[in-house]
Amino acid sequence: MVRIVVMPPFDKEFFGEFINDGRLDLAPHNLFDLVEKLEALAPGFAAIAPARVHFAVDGVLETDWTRELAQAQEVIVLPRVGGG
Amino acid sequence: MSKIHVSTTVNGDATEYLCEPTSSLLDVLRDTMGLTGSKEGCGSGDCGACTVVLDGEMVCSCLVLAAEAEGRTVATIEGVAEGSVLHPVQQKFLEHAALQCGFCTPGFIVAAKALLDRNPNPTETEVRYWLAGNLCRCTGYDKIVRAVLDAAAELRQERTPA
Amino acid sequence: MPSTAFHAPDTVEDAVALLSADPTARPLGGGTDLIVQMRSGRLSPGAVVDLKRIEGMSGVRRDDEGFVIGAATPCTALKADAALVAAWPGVVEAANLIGSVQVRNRATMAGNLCNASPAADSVPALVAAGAVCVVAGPSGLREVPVEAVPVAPGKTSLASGEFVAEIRLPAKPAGGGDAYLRSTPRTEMDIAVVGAGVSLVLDGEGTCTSARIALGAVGPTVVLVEEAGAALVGTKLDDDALAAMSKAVQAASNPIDDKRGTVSYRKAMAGVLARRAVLIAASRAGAKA
Amino acid sequence: MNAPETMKQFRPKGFRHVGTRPVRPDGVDKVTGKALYSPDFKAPGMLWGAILRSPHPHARIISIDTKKAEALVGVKAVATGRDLPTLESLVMHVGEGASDIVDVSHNCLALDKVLYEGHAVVAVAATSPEIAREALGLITVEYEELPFVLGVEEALAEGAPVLHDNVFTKGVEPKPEKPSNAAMRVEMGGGDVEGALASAAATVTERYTLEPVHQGYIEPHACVASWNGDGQAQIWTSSQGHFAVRSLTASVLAMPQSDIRVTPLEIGGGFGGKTTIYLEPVAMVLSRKSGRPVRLAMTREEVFRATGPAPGAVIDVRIGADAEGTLVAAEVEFLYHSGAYTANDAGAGVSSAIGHYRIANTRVVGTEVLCNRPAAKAYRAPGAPQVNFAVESAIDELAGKLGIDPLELRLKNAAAEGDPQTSGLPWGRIGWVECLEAARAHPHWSAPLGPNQGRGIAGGYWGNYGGPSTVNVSVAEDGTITVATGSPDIGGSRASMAIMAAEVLDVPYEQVRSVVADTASIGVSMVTGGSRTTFATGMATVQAAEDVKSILCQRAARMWGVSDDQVEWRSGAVVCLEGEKQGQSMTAAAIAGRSFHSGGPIAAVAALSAKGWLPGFGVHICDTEVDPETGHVKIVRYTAIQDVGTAIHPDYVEGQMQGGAAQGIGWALNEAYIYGKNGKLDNAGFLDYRMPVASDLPMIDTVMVEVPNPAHPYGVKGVGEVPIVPPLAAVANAIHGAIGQRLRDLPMVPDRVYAALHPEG
Repeated sequence: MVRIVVMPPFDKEFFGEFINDGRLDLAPHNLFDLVEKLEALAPGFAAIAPARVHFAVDGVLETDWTRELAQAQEVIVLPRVGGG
Repeated sequence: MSKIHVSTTVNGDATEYLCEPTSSLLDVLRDTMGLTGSKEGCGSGDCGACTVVLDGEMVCSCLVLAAEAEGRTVATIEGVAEGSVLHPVQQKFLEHAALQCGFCTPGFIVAAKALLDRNPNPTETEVRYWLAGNLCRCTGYDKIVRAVLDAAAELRQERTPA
Repeated sequence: MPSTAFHAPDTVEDAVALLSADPTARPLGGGTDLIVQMRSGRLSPGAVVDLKRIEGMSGVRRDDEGFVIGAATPCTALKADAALVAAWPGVVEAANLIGSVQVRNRATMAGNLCNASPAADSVPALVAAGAVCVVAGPSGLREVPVEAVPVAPGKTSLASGEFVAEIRLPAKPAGGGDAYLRSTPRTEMDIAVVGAGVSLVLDGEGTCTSARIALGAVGPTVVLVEEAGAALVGTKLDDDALAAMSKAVQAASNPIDDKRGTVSYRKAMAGVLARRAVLIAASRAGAKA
Repeated sequence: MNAPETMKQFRPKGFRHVGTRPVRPDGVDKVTGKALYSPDFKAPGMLWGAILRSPHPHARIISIDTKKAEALVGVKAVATGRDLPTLESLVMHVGEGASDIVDVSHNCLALDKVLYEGHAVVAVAATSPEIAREALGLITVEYEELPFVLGVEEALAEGAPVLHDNVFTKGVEPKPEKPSNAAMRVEMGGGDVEGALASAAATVTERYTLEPVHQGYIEPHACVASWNGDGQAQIWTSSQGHFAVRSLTASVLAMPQSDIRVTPLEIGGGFGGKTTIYLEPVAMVLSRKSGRPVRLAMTREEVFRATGPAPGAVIDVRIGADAEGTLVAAEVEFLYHSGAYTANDAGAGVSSAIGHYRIANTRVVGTEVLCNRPAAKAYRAPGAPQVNFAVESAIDELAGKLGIDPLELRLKNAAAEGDPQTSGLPWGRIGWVECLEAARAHPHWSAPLGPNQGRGIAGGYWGNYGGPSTVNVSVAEDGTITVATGSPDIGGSRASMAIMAAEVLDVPYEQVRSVVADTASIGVSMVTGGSRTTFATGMATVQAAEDVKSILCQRAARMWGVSDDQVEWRSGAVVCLEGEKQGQSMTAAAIAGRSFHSGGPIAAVAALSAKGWLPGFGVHICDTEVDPETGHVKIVRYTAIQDVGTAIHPDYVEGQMQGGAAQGIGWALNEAYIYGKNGKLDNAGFLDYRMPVASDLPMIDTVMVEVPNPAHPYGVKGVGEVPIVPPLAAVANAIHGAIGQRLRDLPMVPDRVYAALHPEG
C-alpha cells in the first residue's frame, strides 16, 4: 500500500468522503495507475490532473507518471503552480 | 481625402512617399518604407520606442504626422551604424547586455546617440533624465545607463587621440 | 469616418482662412496633444493646419517690451535662448517639465495653453510671469492675457478661426525672479498633481513689491491667486508672510479627486509647492538666503 | 527537495564557457533594428484586422448588427463569438497555469456576455487599418447592462452580481449548491495556530492590500494568421511559447495541431502575460473567411484593457513569536482578483506565503475571486509578490515589536534544506540562509543613512519549474554547431544555450549558434516561463550536445578503425588513444566534412521533461528617502541578492535580478489599475499607468550567490521570477524606516505617504 496524501484544494474538491486521517491507502503501480484509481473514486479528477496536479513521490516532485511506485511509501497530490 | 505626396530624406537618402493626412511618421516608416526598427509601444509619446531624429532633434515618430516631414531630414535606428560597423552606443549595448527582449532598444540607442552627440560627458543623472522618455520593462535601466556612460567614454577617447 | 485634411500654410492669413473655413479644424504646433487625441479617436478634426511653416512662428526674439515666443517654438528651444533663461528661468523650467525630451522637442507652450488642461505645466509659470498671447483671427491680431485663454478643461476662449500666434513675456523687472514647481509621482513623464508658478519682485531691501502666484491642477483651469501674491507684498518673505501666502493658496484651491491625486493632498501640496517656489523665486530675485 | 542520487548530474569543475559573458547571437539584429517582432511581420496580400470591444464592465449581448460594416468597401471579413466552435469544458495547462479552453475561447471573442470593459466582441478584417477602424464604427451591438463588481470583498458579498452561473467554488466541502464569484479556495497548514498565537510574546495582526498591476511589456500583442481552405494554417506571432499558441489555438478552433505552423517572432517582453492567446484564433477565423492572411495588433490601450493583469489582493496576516524571536504561528488569509475567468494564482500564493520560515503552527487560505476586470494572467512569480508583501511587512512589524534586528529575525527562523514547506514537502538544497548571510555581510546593510532616509530588507522565493523541452543540436559540414530549441528567447537564452553546448563540446562559443525553431521544425517545448528555460531547455541542450559528442567520437573511431572506447573527446576534438593512429586527433570539422561517407549527417535531438528543479530565494535591501513635506519617495540605494544556482551567463542573470527589482519597485510605489465609478479603467496608458522611468531608479546592485542545483549538469536554478518577490516589502519596510509609519496598502504613492505622515489631514 502507498500512502496517498491529497492536498487542498483537491482533498475537498474531489475526495472529501474517502480521506481518513488525511490519507488514502491505495496500491497503484505507477502514477498513471494512481490517476485511474483516483478517477474511480472521484470522476472528473483524471480530466483536470494533467493541468492542475503535481505528484510528489517520497518528498520529490515527479513529472514522469510512468515512475514505478512499488518501493514508494508516500505520494502527495498537490496543486501545480504556474510560473510567469 | 486623397493621399499626400511627401519628399523627405531618411537616413541620408532622398525619399518620396504617399501618406494619409492622419498617418504618423512612424506608420509610414514602418508600413510604407519597411523600416520596422522604430517600434510602436504606445502610440501616445509615452514610451519612446519610436524615437527618431527629425531635423537634428529626437522626437517620438508616433507624434509626428507623416505629412509634416516634407523637406525635412529623418534619422532612424537603421541609419545609426555605418554600414556593418556599429556605432559605439550599439557596441556598448551589446557588451554590457543592456538589452533583454530588445524591443525598446532601437529607441534607447537613437536617444542615447542624440545625447552623446551634444553632451560627450554626461553624468549618470543626466543620462537617466535624458532617457526618461524611453520605457524599458526588462532591465531596470542599470545596464543601459552603464552602456551609455561607457559609450560616452569611448567616444571621448576617439575624439581626442593620444 | 470623416477624413481629415492636412495643410501647411506659409502665412498667418492663410492659416486663419483655413481655420475659419472649418470650425472643426485644428492648428498643429508640436502635435503632442493633438495627434494623441486624433489617434485615440477623441478628436476628428476636418483639417489640421500646421503652423510651423509660417515665418516667425518658430523661435524666440526680443522686442522693446520683452520676449516674443512664436507659437510653434518647441519647449527645448527655449532653453537655448540664454537671455530668456536668465530673465524667466521659471517659465523655461516649467515648459521643460512637460513629457520627455522627445516630447519637449515638439511640444510648445502655446499648445500646452490651448490644450486647456488644468494641469498644464507651463501655464502657471506664464500666468505668474504676466505673459500675454497674441491671437490671430479673422479680425486680425488681438492680445489676451494667458490666464484668459483656458476657460474649462479642454475649452478655450478662442473663437472660430483664431489661434495663438505668439506668447509675449515682459522684460525681466529689476529685482524680479520666478519659479515653477510641480508634484508628480514619477520624476519625469508625468502630469502635475499640483503645480505652482511664482513671479515676484524684491526691492533693494529685500521687501517684496509685487508677487503673482498661479496654481495648476487645483481647479478646472489654472488659477491666479491674487490673495496669495498680496500676502507677500510689503513683507520680507518672513515665515508669517509665507504662512499667510500658503493659506491663501489653499483657500483658492478647489481640486477634484481623480486618478492622479486626492483633494486633501492637492490642497496640501499647493501650499507646500507655492512656498518652495516663492523661496526659489526670491533667491533668483537676489534675496539673501 | 533534492532529486534522488540517480538524478544527480552536477559536474563541479572548472568551466571554460559557463560563467562567461559573451555577446548574444541575436544582439546585432536587435541594436540595428533588424530584428522582427510581432508587429513588424507582414505577409503578402495581408489584411488588417481590428476588434470592437465592450464599453461596459458587465452586460448581456442582445444582438450584433454587422451588416453596414460588411458592406463597407474594403472590408473582407467580420467575425463574432458565434464563429468560434462550441467547445466542451477542458482544463489545459499548455502555458503557465491552467485555463478552461471554453474560457480562453470566450475571452478571445465574447459569446453571450461581456465580463469586463474591453472584452472583445466583434472583429473585422479590411484592406487597410483605416478601413478596419471605420468598419468598427458601423457595427451596432445592443447590450443589456448588468450590475458589475470590481472589488474582491464586494464580489463575495451577499447579493453581488455573479459572473458565471456554472462556477461553484472548488476546494470546499460540501460542494456549494449555488454558483458564486469564489472560484477556488486553497487551504494548507497544520498545528494549533490559535493556541500558539495566544501564548506568543508578540503578535502582529494586520491587513495588507494591493491593486492589480500589468506586466507592462513594451511590445503590444500582435499576430498574422493565414488559414487555407485545405485546413492548414500558419501563424506568425511573438509569445512565450509558440507550442502553447499552437495547442490553445487548435483547441479553440477544434482543429488538428499539426495543421497549424506557428513561427515565433522576436518577443518584446512577456513576464508571464504572453503565455496565453488573445488574438490568434480571431485572426485565424478572419483569414479563413477572407481567404487572405490577416494581421491583428493591439493598441497600448487594448493591452491594458483586455490583457492579463496580475491579481490585486486583500491579505490578512496574523503572526507571532516568542520572546527570543522564534516564530510560533502564522495565519495568512487572502483574496485574489481572478478577473473575468478562473485564474491560478491562489495555489501559488498559498505555497509562496510563509514556507521560507520554520513555523510549527500555520494556516494559509487563499481564494480566487471573480470580478468584472480583465482575466488575471501570470505575471513573474504569479501569486507570490502579493502575499510576500504582506508576510514580509508583518515580519518587519514583528521584529519592531520584539526589538530584534529584522535581518536577524529572518535568519533565526529561515528554513533550510530538509525543513518542511507549507505543503509538507521538504525543501531541497536551497540558498535562503546563504542569501541572508550575504546580505548581512554586504556593505549596504551597514552603510550610514542620511536624513529622512530609511532602510528595508525583505526575502522571498519562487518554486521554479522544469518540464518539457526539445532541442536539436546539429553539426554543419564544416564542424560548426547549430542549437535549435523550441523555447522563445525572451532575455538572452540563445546565448545561454550556446554557452552550454560550447561547454559540453569544448569548442569556441562563436562556433555554436543558437536559434528558436518553429513548431514544425522542432519538438514540443513548454513556454519560456516559470523560470524554466535555462534549467530545462538547458538540460536538453546539454543532453543533445553530449549525444553529438558521442556520435563524433564514434565516427572518428570508425574512420580510424578502432573501438569507441579507444577514442576520447579532448579540447574540441577526438583523440585516438590506442592503435596505429594513437595520438592523432580529429576535429569536429574533419569528422563532419566526411560525415556523408561515414554514416550520414551528425545531429541529435533531446526531448525530455526536466526534473529536479529547485526553488530560488532572494533578499533585497532598499534605502529610501522620503520628502516629509510632500510624501515623495526616492529609492536612493538598492541591492538584490539571490541564490542563482550557477550563473550560466552572469550578465543576463544580473539583468533578471535588476529588471525584477525594478518591476517590484514600480508595483510598490506607483503602479495600479485605477477604475472609475462606471467600472471602466481610468489609466489605460503608459502616462497614467506609471511604470518606473530611468530617472526614478538608482543603479541596482546585484550579488549572485551560487548554491548549485545537484540535479542540473551545470547547477542551474531558475532566476527570472524570484527578483520580483521581495521588492514590495523591501520598499515598504524602507519607507517605515524613513518615516516611522507603516504603509500597508499598495501602491505607496505620494499622497498615501503624505497621509501617513500627516494623519491630521
